[in-house]
Amino acid sequence: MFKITDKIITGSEVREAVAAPDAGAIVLFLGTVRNNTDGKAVQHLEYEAYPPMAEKKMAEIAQEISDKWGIHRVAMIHRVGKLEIGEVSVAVAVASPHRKDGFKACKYAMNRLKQIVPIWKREVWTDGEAGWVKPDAVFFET
Amino acid sequence: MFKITDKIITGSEVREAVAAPDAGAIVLFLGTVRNNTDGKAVQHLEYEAYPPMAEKKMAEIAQEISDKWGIHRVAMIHRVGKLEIGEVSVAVAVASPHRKDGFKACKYAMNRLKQIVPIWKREVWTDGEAGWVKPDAVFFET
Amino acid sequence: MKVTVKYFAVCHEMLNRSEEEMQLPEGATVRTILKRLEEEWPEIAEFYEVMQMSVNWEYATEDTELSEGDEVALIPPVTGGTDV
Amino acid sequence: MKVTVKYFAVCHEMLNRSEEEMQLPEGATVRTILKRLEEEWPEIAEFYEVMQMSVNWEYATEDTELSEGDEVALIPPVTGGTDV
Repeated sequence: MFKITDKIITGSEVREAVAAPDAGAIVLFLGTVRNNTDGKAVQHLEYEAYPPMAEKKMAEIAQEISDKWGIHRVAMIHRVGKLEIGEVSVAVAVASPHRKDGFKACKYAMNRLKQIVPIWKREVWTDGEAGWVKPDAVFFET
Repeated sequence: MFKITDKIITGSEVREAVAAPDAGAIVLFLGTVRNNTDGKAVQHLEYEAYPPMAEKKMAEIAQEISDKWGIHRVAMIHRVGKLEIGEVSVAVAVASPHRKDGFKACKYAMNRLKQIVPIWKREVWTDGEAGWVKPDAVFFET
Repeated sequence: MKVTVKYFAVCHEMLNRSEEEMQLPEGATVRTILKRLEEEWPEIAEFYEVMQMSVNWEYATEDTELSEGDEVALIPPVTGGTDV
Repeated sequence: MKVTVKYFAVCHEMLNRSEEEMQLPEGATVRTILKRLEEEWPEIAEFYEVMQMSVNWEYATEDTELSEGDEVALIPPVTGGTDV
């Protein structure tokens, strides 16, 4: 499952997508909306995506994981639209026979997701200002 | 939350226990019952625990994580009794400001859990035999 | 030939549209599109350095050649996943 | 003095009981209990090497001294968590 959604993410979608009777380890990562970015108070977030390309890139990351660790059960979902504090923006689940590889693969998936999956974040701060952010910086205030 | 339970574990108990508005990363590990151990077909598992000591040791692991990474939001739950294939035996959740430390801490918690938390597993195989297992070996056939 | 060009996030805001059809000469590349956008809105050029382009859902370079019906996109710096 | 001794998993099965009260002489240690169990069931001694002991929910050694009301447990090799 590689999916862009505008619905609430619970984590169970990705977990159920990777469950298998021969996989004893499931590592699940949930990214949630924090109430601040580098101390700046966040009111809410807005995510936008290029869905077909995003889902294709997610599938490519899963293929990389399969090549690297022989782990074939990876699922990723990312939400778009307006997200409130505490809501889940992204969920990645990896099921593997060994937990050590599962942790590595899940971490790898998140790192790659930030690099190559076309999804953008706009922060709306409590001071009424807003901006599109790029990794570690405000990219363009609006 | 550090808990021994005879109820089904969904993972949401530990996730909810660690959720916080300033923690953007939640790493969740679920251990599930595999249909085989080293190729030997498993019919079901039985877990037994020494609950008060197990919960005390879980809390100690969380303290170790707090000392090591400054991560204060860790939850662990382990099931006892009869577990069917695919059911969750253990869930560990870690919420942290940074995902890198969250992955490390969650992995650490699982490793320590296997070392010091008094919980025991009895495997019942499809051939009708059964045995208490110790790490990587059958410890005592019954 | 005719291609579809998509604008996301900050590009969407800058250009005030999310998508358009462009009629391009034979032999056109991604660069042809970038130049055309720059004519319309010179400030966009300063963002080219940090942006990527895609053709048919695959990252492309300015030299990537285009064909009839291609879907091209301007990809601002990706910030999906989480900051943490 | 009187202490409670708990047996889990394989120990429970070997000794056919999960818990008992033991009356011990003053100055008794964990070793006093182990020796008493060995008298009853000599085969248990071969497992002592891989087992741990606890006193009041904390890992203990054979030399740990006991007090009235202590809760002692024999802890077989721990296999919680997962094998994976």
